Amino acid sequence: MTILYAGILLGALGIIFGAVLTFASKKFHVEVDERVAQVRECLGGANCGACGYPGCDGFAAAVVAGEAPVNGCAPAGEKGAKAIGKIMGQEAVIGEKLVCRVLCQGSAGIAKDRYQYDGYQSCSTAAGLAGGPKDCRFACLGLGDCMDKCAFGAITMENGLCKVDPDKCTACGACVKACPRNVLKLLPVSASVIVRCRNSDTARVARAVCMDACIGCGRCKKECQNDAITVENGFARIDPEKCTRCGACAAVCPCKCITIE
Amino acid sequence: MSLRISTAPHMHNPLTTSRLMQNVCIALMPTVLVGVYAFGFPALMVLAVSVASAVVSEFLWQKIAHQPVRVNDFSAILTGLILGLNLPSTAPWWMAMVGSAFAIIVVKQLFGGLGDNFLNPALAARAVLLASWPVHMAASAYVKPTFFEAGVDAVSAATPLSSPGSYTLMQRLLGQIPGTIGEVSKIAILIGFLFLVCTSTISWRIPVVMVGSVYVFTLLIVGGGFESALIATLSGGVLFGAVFMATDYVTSPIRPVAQIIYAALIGLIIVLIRQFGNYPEGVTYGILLMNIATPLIDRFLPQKIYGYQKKEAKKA
Amino acid sequence: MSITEILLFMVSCILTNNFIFSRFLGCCPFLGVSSKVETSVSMGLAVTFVMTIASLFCWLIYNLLLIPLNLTYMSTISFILVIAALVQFVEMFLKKSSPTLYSALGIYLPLITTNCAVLGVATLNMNNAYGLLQSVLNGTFSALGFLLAIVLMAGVRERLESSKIPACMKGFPITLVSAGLMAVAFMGFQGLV
Amino acid sequence: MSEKKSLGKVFFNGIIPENPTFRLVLGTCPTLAVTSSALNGLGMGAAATFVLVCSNIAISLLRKFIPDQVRIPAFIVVICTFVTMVQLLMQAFLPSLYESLGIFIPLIVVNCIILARAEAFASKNPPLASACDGLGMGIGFTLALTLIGSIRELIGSGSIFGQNVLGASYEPMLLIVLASGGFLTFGLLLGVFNLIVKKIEKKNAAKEAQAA
Amino acid sequence: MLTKTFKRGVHPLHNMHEGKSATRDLPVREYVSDTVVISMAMNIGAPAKPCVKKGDHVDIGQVIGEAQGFMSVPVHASVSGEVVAVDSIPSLGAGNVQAVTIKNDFADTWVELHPLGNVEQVDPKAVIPAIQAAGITGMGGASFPTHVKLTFREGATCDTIVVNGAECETHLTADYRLMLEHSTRIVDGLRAVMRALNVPKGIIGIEDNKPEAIVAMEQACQGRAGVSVQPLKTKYPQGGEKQLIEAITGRQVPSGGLPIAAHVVVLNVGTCAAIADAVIDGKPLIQRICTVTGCVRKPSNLMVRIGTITEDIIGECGGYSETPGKIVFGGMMTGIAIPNDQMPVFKSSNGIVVLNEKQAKSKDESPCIHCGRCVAACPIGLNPYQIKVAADKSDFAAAEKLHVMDCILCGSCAYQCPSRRWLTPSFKFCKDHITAEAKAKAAASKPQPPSGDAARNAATSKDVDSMGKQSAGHASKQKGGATK
Repeated sequence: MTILYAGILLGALGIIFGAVLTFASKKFHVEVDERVAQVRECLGGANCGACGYPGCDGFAAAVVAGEAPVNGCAPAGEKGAKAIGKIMGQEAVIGEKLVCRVLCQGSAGIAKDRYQYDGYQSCSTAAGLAGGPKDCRFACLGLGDCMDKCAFGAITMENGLCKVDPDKCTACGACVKACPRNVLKLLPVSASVIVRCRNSDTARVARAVCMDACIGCGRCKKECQNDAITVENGFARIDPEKCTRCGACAAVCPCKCITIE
Repeated sequence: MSLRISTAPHMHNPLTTSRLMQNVCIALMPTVLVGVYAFGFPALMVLAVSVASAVVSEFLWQKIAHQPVRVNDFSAILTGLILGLNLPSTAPWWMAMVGSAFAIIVVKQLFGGLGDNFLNPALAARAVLLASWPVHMAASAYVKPTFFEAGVDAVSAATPLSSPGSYTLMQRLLGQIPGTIGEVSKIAILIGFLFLVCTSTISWRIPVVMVGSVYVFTLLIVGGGFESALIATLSGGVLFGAVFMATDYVTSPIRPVAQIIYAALIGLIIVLIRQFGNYPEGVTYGILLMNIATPLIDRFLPQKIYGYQKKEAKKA
Repeated sequence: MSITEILLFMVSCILTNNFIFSRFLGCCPFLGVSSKVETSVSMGLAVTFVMTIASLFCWLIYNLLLIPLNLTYMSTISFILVIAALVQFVEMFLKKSSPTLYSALGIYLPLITTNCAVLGVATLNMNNAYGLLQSVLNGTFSALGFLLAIVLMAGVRERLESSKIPACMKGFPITLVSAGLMAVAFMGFQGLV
Repeated sequence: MSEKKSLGKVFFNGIIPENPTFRLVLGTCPTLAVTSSALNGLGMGAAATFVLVCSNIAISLLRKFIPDQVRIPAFIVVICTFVTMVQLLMQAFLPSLYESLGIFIPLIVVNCIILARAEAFASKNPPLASACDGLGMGIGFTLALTLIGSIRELIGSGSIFGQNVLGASYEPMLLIVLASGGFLTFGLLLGVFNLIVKKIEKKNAAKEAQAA
Repeated sequence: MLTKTFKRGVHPLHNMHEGKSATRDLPVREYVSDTVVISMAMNIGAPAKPCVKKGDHVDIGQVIGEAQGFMSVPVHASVSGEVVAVDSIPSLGAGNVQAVTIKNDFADTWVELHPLGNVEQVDPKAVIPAIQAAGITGMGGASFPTHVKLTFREGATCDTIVVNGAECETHLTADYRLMLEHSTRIVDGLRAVMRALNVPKGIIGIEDNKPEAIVAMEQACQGRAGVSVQPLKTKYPQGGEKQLIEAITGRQVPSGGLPIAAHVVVLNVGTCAAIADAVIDGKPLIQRICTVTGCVRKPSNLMVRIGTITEDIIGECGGYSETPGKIVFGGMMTGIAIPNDQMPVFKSSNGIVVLNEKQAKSKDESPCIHCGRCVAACPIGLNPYQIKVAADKSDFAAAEKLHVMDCILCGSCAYQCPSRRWLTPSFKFCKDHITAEAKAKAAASKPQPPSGDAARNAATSKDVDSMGKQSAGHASKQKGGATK
């Protein structure tokens, strides 16, 4: 007989609470951004709080508001992150994937030092002290402002020069803003042939300050069949669309400042 | 002429971090000497093992984690010394070694090395040892100081805390009472305190307010005359904790007002634990608990910044 | 229950056998949500709010319904149903009545339904056969213990943000070790009652 | 979203790649509380596995009939029935284990792993796959709990599954068996686990780099 | 007269470091070199444009660089002679600046001057234009154009003028010697400004480690209306604008505001003396007192012409006594190190300190141990150790929330830090980036913002060079010349 009581009890509880809840949901109805519900759908749904947000609804609201990363929910795994990405409209970047390139080769041995710098390790601080520790006004100072700013750990400093890891780089542009010398530039991934110097001083001054400086001699410009190279204010520039990556220019450059990634 | 360029300011106060740590080590010397003199060779062995184990674990950790080895800034030596002074002289050598290794590796290096830990390494290690091997660490393991008188077997006697009447005030000050190596002689601790305050290594606030609050709360909660309150305050590890452990920069609050709140609450917790808890000595837990609360105190203390009050200045 | 008994019971619930550090109830949100002090305070208050009401309702259901029909083995399922319904109702009520309170407190409510602490306290009340007042007090005081623990943890974790923690220890491992060290410190309160 | 994965893969997934305790860090309450001895860990793991497998099967069977808005309460009810079953079985046949696990048996209901797997997997896949997933997750959870339990028991009381291993001279470190020891051991183990996983990934990446 | 002071701060001058003793008692010597290189960008604001060519002959005081707008001052020749070159030289900050090099013919012929006569009868309206015409900028080290400081927005009232005689920097004794030898000049300059702005009260603050200066200035103030001397406790940074106002008037400049918001204007004693020269004799600012000390054989206080090369000045002081490791323009706390000794003296160079190799070497940073000495030292009441953590992560939003913009870069915290952490330079790094971002945002919002998508595409693919990178300049905030 007690089975009967158990069934009745559960049924009664279910019905009573069901009634109260439906009545309450009608009376207390509040409209909500439907994208939150969609994102909520792809999450693990366990309200485990592992993402650091108060439960899945909290995380969904944060994602829609743009505060939380799309892949913040571990239980949802890879599939969840892609689905949320689709809902949030962060499609793959239209057009070609951009990546950050370093337009300088002035590492410790190559670019000459103006003075020994042992102050605060920041490029913009050093750039503000008597023109920076390197003789060349355009050289990368190698003190890691870009590295500190990169949230994806794509940039490392090697021998006083920054090095960008193309796979980790998400082309967010934070490093470009952080660099006081404009050494970094966002270029399409395919543009693998790059002139790695931007010294606009005259040839004599440029050679004096850096062994691999571009002196704007134009030999690469003559060598290039599909006219992809222009020499403006002292240094050569390659137009990514026209360049066919043949590498002829790199072979002929006297100062070795055109590299192929 | 290749000149060197650096950022302002170009001159510094001669005090450096390793100098500070050395000052505290020097301030500990009187306590160490009295402790070794009072408890004989076993105390020296405990201190040596604990310091050695601290230095070796820091060296190994920094080697394995490819960090610059900074053992010469005396912080590992200091942690080893303080932990050693916190152990009774009868403590087995392996316990001192495990304690120091735990203090340096788990409490300090795991959180990022010097300056990043949120608990005082020596104290956390003492609490862990007390919980792990109560028989070695509890008051029963304290022996009467033999002062190198041969033949007197190390009988475990009633501690000053458990039977207040059995020792005169003078005996307590000079350190002829059972206890851990470091907390016995109050005079030596006071000498260390004066040295630290004169070399402005620590501020007087935390020790004075902490001892004061223990005295006051003993009067309020425990009652029983000024005399017995003074004896209760002087006995056990209150003085040693106040001068050397509660004032650890990394784990104590920064602003003076916060330091006063911090020290007062430590005193309260010590008296609560002594009176109601089942541990005879509350100093370790008082300081540890307030170390945990320090980030909150520092964070919620209002900061008076130039140019933000005195609204009337604009109108006048 | 005289006042001193209540006080002693409070100290025992909050300090001596703190819900997190000695009973291990409610660790998932404790580890997950304690990164900022503000969110932790809101979380703690939400848990206090729900645990008090849940203890009340669960005691009522247990003593007035389950015992007379000697269906005591149905306790877990009925407690869960009560808690789930209660949380849903409170969430809707809060969302409607005061959006500010909801934005601070409400988003934690769904998280509480799957929180071991709430069901834990209800079951403990049942196991220890507390009276109505005692079980409600147990609910409130245990939740205050949870609040104290999570706020202290948030303070520590904010402090650790500026620490150079090794890569493999970042996130959960260092939080667990910190909680362990805090539990060691909380052991000082043993026997306080 | 449940593209066809071989059952073996689903099963293995729960043990290492998505081990609930070490990788997803779910269900921390029982992991910390119950692992003071290897036996308790094993017992708790087994109970949780049983509930997980049964509830996964039941939920995936019912997944068509449960309306979407009410799915969480429905899952909870299903899980709760199995938990109560386990509770009664344990009370009857293994009273000592029941005593030592205490309050944590009913708390399996709110254990995040079970609800997470139910929500993320069982409600979207056929019963057989869900069963494998449940089993995989359960065994992963049990292995993790037993590992932590044995380590804590070894250091904390010098024995494993009750047999004294470290001899009489070893003075056990009581802290490890206490509450704070649980946090410390689990945290340190999680750290070591991350270190090992990172080393493996670095080795694979290095291998791929050479291969590419 | 009891001494007043501001809250917190630091006392860097315990006798071991007392750099001032070397040159305190040496009277000022005149020194004129044979060539001067006068930079066009010696002050905050737009640099002047050279208006002389190679080969022109110039007299002392002749304008060689016209001001460019209100925030700029003309530049005058400090010696008579022939212009040898007009080219660009590396500046103390980033990039290069235009400079005029003049070969001195030692004829010392003055250009025709037009003085305004006695300060008590001078026409108030004529004072500020005379100050601008004389090219006077702040002599205390910030070199802010004085005429801009003295013209207020309407509705802003000023009831006190504070004169900074504190000279709290280490090693410098220029202002001290000026107060001893030209005390009446300083009071004349102060009176001229008080008449021009019709302000009733002028207070000269002097630190009590210069008792003779206090006596000299008090005698100079005898019988002058509304002028008095206020002794101050010797503490660094007493000479900071905000600290002087707090010490003397007890008011605080509201955050982000100028001293005028606290109804006070602060001038340096050197600036007052220059104002007196401009008003009484009509002479422009062509020379200043500069303390040369450290590893030189004969440390001395020199009255040097603007633009004199450091190498000549050190030669005049007997050359180096040891191989120099670092040469600093200004004192030890806020001085700027220079790359070589070809750097000319500016209007703001109140001292040249030569350090040997050992003093120049700086220890590397060790982790912060939360000792709180930097918090106790900060005169503004900030938390330097927290801001440094944000700065190291280049997290400027967090740094701004910690009030880094209120930092006056005085260096007290970095001086006190036992772990030798780079506190002050990291705050300058934050402040420069925050002002740069604010300026970029202001510039971006002013022209009609391009439509949504275009803006996003423009931001990524646009050639970054033309964004006109505003590099973190030293005091002179002019455009970074580096990029095309």
